[in-house]
Amino acid sequence: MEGGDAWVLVATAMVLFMTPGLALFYGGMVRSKNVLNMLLMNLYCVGIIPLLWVTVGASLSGSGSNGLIGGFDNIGLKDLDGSSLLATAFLMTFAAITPALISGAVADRLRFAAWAVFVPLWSLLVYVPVVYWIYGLDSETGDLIGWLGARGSLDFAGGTAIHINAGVAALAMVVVLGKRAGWPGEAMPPHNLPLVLLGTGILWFGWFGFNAGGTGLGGGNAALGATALMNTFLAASAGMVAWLLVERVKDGHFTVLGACSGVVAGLVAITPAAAYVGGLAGIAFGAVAGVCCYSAIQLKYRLGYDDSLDVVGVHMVGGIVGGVLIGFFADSGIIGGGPEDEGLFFGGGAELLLEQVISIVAVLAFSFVVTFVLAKILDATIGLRVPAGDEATGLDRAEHAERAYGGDLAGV
Amino acid sequence: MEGGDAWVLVATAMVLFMTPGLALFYGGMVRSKNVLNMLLMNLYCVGIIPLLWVTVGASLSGSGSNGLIGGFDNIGLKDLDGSSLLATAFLMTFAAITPALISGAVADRLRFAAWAVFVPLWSLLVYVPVVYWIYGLDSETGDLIGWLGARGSLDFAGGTAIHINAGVAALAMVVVLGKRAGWPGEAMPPHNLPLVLLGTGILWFGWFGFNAGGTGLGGGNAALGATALMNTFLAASAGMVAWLLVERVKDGHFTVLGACSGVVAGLVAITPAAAYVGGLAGIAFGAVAGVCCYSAIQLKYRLGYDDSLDVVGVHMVGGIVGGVLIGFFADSGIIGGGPEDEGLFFGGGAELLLEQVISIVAVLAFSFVVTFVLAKILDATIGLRVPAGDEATGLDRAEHAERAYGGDLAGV
Amino acid sequence: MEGGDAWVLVATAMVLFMTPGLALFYGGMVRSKNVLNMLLMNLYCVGIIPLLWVTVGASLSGSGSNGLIGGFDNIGLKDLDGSSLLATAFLMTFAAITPALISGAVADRLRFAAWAVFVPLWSLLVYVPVVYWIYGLDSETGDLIGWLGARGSLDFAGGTAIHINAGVAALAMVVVLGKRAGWPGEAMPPHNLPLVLLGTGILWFGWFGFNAGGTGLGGGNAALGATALMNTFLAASAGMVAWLLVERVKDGHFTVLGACSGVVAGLVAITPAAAYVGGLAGIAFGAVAGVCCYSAIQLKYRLGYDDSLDVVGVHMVGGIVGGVLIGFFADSGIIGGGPEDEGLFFGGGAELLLEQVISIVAVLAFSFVVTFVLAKILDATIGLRVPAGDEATGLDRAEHAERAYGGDLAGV
Amino acid sequence: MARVQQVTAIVKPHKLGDVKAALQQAGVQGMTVTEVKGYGRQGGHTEVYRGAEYQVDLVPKVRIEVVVPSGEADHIADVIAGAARTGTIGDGKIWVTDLEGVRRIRTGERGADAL
Amino acid sequence: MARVQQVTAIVKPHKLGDVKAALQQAGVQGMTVTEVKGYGRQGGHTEVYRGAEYQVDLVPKVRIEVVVPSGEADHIADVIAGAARTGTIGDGKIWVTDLEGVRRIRTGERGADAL
Amino acid sequence: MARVQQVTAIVKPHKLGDVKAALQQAGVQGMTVTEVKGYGRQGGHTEVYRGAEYQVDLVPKVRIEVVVPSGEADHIADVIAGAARTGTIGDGKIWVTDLEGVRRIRTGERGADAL
Ligand SMILES: Nc1ncnc2c1ncn2[C@@H]1O[C@H](COP(=O)(O)OP(=O)(O)O)[C@@H](O)[C@H]1O
Ligand SMILES: Nc1ncnc2c1ncn2[C@@H]1O[C@H](COP(=O)(O)OP(=O)(O)O)[C@@H](O)[C@H]1O
Ligand SMILES: Nc1ncnc2c1ncn2[C@@H]1O[C@H](COP(=O)(O)OP(=O)(O)O)[C@@H](O)[C@H]1O
Repeated sequence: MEGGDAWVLVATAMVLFMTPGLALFYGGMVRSKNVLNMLLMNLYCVGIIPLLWVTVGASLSGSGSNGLIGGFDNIGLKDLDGSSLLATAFLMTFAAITPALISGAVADRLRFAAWAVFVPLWSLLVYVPVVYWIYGLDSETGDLIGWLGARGSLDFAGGTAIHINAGVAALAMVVVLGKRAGWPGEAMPPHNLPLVLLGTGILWFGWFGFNAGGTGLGGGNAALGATALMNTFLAASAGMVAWLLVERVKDGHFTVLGACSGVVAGLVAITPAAAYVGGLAGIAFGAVAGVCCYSAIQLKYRLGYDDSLDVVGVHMVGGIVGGVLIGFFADSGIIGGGPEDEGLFFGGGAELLLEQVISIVAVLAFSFVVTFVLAKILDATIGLRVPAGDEATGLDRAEHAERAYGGDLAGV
Repeated sequence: MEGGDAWVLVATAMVLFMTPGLALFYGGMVRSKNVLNMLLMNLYCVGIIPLLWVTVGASLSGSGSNGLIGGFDNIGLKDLDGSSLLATAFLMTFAAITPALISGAVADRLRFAAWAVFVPLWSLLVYVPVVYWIYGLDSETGDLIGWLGARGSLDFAGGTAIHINAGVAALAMVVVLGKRAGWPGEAMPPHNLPLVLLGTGILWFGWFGFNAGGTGLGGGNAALGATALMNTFLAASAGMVAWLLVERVKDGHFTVLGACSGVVAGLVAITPAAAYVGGLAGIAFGAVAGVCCYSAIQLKYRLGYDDSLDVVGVHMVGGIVGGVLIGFFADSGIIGGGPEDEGLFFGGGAELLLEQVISIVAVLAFSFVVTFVLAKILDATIGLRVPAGDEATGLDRAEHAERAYGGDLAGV
Repeated sequence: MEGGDAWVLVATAMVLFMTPGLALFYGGMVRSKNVLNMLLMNLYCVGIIPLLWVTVGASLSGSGSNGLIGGFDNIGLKDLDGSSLLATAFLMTFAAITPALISGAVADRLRFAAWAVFVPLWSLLVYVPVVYWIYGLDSETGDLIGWLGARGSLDFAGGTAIHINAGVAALAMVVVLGKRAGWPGEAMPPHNLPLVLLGTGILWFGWFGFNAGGTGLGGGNAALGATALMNTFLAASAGMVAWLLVERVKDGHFTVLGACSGVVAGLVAITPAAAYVGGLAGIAFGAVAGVCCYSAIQLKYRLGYDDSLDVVGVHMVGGIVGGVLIGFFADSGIIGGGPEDEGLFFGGGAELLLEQVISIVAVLAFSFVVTFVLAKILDATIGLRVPAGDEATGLDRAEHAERAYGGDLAGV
Repeated sequence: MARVQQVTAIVKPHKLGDVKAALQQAGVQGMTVTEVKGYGRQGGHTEVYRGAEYQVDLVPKVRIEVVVPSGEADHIADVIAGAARTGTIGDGKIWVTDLEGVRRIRTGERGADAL
Repeated sequence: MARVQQVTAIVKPHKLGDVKAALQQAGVQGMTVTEVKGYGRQGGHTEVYRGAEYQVDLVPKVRIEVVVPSGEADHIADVIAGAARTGTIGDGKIWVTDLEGVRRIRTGERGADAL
Repeated sequence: MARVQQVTAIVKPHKLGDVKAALQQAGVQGMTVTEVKGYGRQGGHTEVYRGAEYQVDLVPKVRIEVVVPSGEADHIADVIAGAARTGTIGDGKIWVTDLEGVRRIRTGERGADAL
């Protein structure tokens, strides 16, 4: 077993662990009457998506002969050698967590039955094609063939494919779903911030696998792994510090929720760039993301969409920050590449920046539109929204016949 | 350092982490007055068992010259080279978590002093021999010599040795211990389901090391690691989805506890088979386990044994499901082996299935009987059961002089 | 990628995860009105320290040309190849968690603004020099040049550099800061012991990376990794069992907090020795630490310093236990070395023991004095202590404008 | 004759904000709120854990206590009722108790002055 | 003369189920329950954290409030006492208060009709 | 005329220990304590989550109930007030209610004997 194999095995476990981590991160932020619903929305993604992934998702997003969608060569894990099987398992964790990200936006009011159907459909109709566009390989030559990847945009671990994609899909969902009863007038503070911190810790831990795990594929590249790890680490730290400073200035306090949010914002932003930038660039990604995401979140009050847990503000905006900064900070000396892989600060021209923007805009548009239509269809058929009474009662009791926390009297 | 060494080092940490994970998984399910007792029953296992393991357990379960019990060659870690030391540390985590599994059955009423004595005795009298029967090696030739392993039954990561073994021991314990006051009339709902989800996440994460970690031993086999990982992943996912579907049909709701239970059921079932089956077989293991374990749990109300947190229904039954399915799905192409290692669906005859059944029945019988006798002796000497008043007060206060959760007034 | 590289990549993630783990470990122990403050004190360390570390800390503590402080060769990550970059990331996690350890002592009453300034200053003025003294290398020859390391004292993973250092700094801080209102008369029981257990689980998991991760550097040494892992494992187990026994005898109960404390005490004690001792020595380290730390904690009531969560009793004392025991148990056969690396029980003379004591005393004295002065300065400028009213209200609301747990009425 | 009375109301938790606002509007300067559980005609709900169904009869409610000058108790009860009513079963009850007296701890003021 | 009264009982938490069942049997249609802590002859217990022993005087109890027509208060108190009694110290207290009146928020009904 | 009365006090949570000690000193044998939230002149506080500020009006308080023989209510109220007073706004209120009677569940004793 190569060192790289060991690293990918572990990284797969680490990224898998991120989905329960995300469940707790989000779960701590909702009100106590809806926490189980949030947890289940997340956990369900690592239930249903792997089944979809091994049957068709991995094949359709992997390799093909056109720029838009992959083929059926590997459906049902057909014809995969050990190393491809490992890569498939690793990527399966990414496929699982992506729709889970959306759950934070629709918190407190979405019917679980609608979510149960939405997740596999969205994965198939939005995630799979977008992944192919960016990472899809020519089944003959092994070269990038997806139309965005082939044009030259860079996205190491899924800034565009995952965070921007899920972030804008979250926006489409809440536009269709509408606001929570009482929002924004009524305060809906997090019910359990230690859970949020725990979730943040798990996410940070797992994100090292998320961003650097890919450097173990195909034998592995230790130096690249070290770079991806360091970038990820610094972006998270800088994101936290930046967010803390901004909120101290604007709101007068350092907060736990702010620190956790800054960590995630930094991690999102460095995701596309993890193996493309070097030196202290990670700090820049984190700091810019911390400031931008904090500011972006405030927009929802102005624009009036109820993105409950700020998926748009953190994941869409953080992903855009990272994707755009690549156009400035990309350094072809890190991973190897030509002048077309260099950012403005490292001798490159504006081409890379342009490709980054094209890629971002393409995913924003495609994901928003398809998600919007899908949401409308689900709303018209299954119905997206729980009855108002259930929303008041709380989704845990109404949808799941469970309670998160039972005191001494829980059984009476 | 080989990649395999790195993988086993990490896998050891991952499986170690499972015991606190199990503590939280179980701890969230009990009532708030007994949660600390549950946590300590679990944590204690990773305290006492390693001390037993390095002194005698590893040696007695490792290699010997007969089919029933190993020798004293390696007591006190004697004569172990680096790679055997690593294997010993890895297997120590398995030894520690196995008795911890039993704690779920005896929740809410067992004296901690009895548990403190039970755990090392049970490990020595039941776990160590069973492990030797299945995995014990001839100290001369290095061939399988334990009578079950030598006959040809398969158990990759401990379906029979660990889950069936602990599950049926749990049954013996609750038969001797009796029901909780108020059971089954009184509702005893989980006091903290987010803890259960967290525990599930940790267990799932760790189970990748549990089931696939062994593929790193002796240099390591990356393709086998990938297979074991993929099987484990799919079984967990399929177990979750199957359980959710069954409970939706039977009870009308998707629940968090159900999803978590399905994950564990799937993981248990794939444990013996992780490196023996391929393709999409993991899905079959998980789905069958999800359905069977859900159904098996309902038996306790019919048969009247109070297995508080369903150790029998999940671990014993899930282990049996996995052990039996090997007889159908085993594919000697995965790990290498002869026709005797092939299941009915892969060209083999009924021999393997027969050996699987023999192995399962042998462990069921041996573990039940020895545990039953041990429980009776402990009951007659130390006393298994806390006084009724302590059970009503709760074991945290009565046994441990602690409280799990202190509000603002906790210190008054 | 070597197996060693994979192991260090993972170990970095594992040690990073320890800081949120520590946050929860400590956070569960404080009262519910101060938990967020505790969480943020910890999380902040993995925010600010990495920024300091990559700019100057790593360079100043890494290599130089004198015995006291390193040079500026690698500031801003300058001139680091892949493998040095990986080592820098790994060591960054140690730098981050060290000041976090101190937070437990100052719980419930320190102004966060003072902490925000204290952490980077303390890291620069105390941690960086002490690390250099022990591990600093000659930038020309690569030999140990820091004055303690060069003299021959041993500290594998930071018993002296981290635990004694942070422990005695905690003492200096609480001497300046003063007691909590109501202490020791008023009971201040832990508000959430399941969080403490969770934190313990994360710490234990991460500590395998902390103590054994270094064996992956420079290609890696699997046998040494196995030894470090086994020692760490056994010390934690023995620490737990020893603490449980002591408290059973002294206080009449086995407790969860005791078990968790024993685990951490054992882990602290084995930290300096992880790759210097063999066989069952880990058990001795853990058992002695369990007993000594339990006893040391009781001193605070006698001596009247309010070390809220026993950082002195566990980390300073546990670190001293481990450092001194090296003088007895060090076995040069494990990692290689001359007779000067042998303890009294393994054929060595008293030289090693003497060097251990010198090293410990030097760090105790230096860290206490500098921390004391720093604390006095911060007290005179920013002010260390929150107003009495804020202490009564709780720091979460007063300092952070947040609440940890919101019930149904949280938003009203 | 009592100069102060206590109005006790049991209401649905999500109406607490409205009740508080209405009381503020009505000039009430203080109140005390407790999270309670209620059993009543509203009935409870069913919970299900691993296939076992439990009937949970107690539902979350909020208990509001307001001490008011005697003359105002009825009006205050009207205010609370108005704000808490959803028209569905389980809206709750309001009752009034005579008090022997009330005082403010800080100042020692008594009777209506203590409010 | 008051037409309705409030029966307040402090009982052991694990007897709540029995009390609820007994009240249902006795035809009581509603009650309100609060988790409280009690100090009394029962005494508290000792907790120990890292060797430091604390005396905790407050033990968990449950407070039950039932508003009933005046004539029935004593009977209801009997019912509660019967169901809550274990015969051991700490079983709790029951007391009765006159109310000025009670109303149902949903309908505005008053007095015994509101119950 | 009522033979027992209930003294109800709302106090700051961190004064509970002092109040309990003072009541013990004064010979009170029992009390019941509830965690509540209070709204009053003290005002609430501001919380801020990701830049969104919320005014939280309810602050944590503790509700203490002591049933005492009628003659002692005023004295007990003095004792509580003395122990709970910090002199700052939000110290809380104390009020007294007449009871129709009280009994001890364990023994069935009634009136002052039940205390
Ligand atoms: N007799 C009673 N005594 C005390 N509280 C009661 C009584 N009846 C009802 N309640 C409280 O009022 C709440 C609402 O009562 P319920 O009968 O469900 O609806 P409604 O008041 O609309 O008829 C209950 O949940 C309970 O808390
Ligand atoms: N004077 C009192 N006022 C209010 N509550 C009381 C009083 N005395 C006891 N209680 C409540 O009754 C509970 C039981 O009282 P205790 O004296 O322990 O036992 P018992 O009622 O069996 O004599 C206490 O925990 C407390 O909640
Ligand atoms: N009219 C009232 N009815 C019931 N409780 C009240 C009333 N006024 C105040 N309280 C309670 O007393 C507490 C303290 O009151 P507040 O007005 O803040 O301070 P103070 O009593 O010092 O004037 C409040 O938080 C609330 O719990």
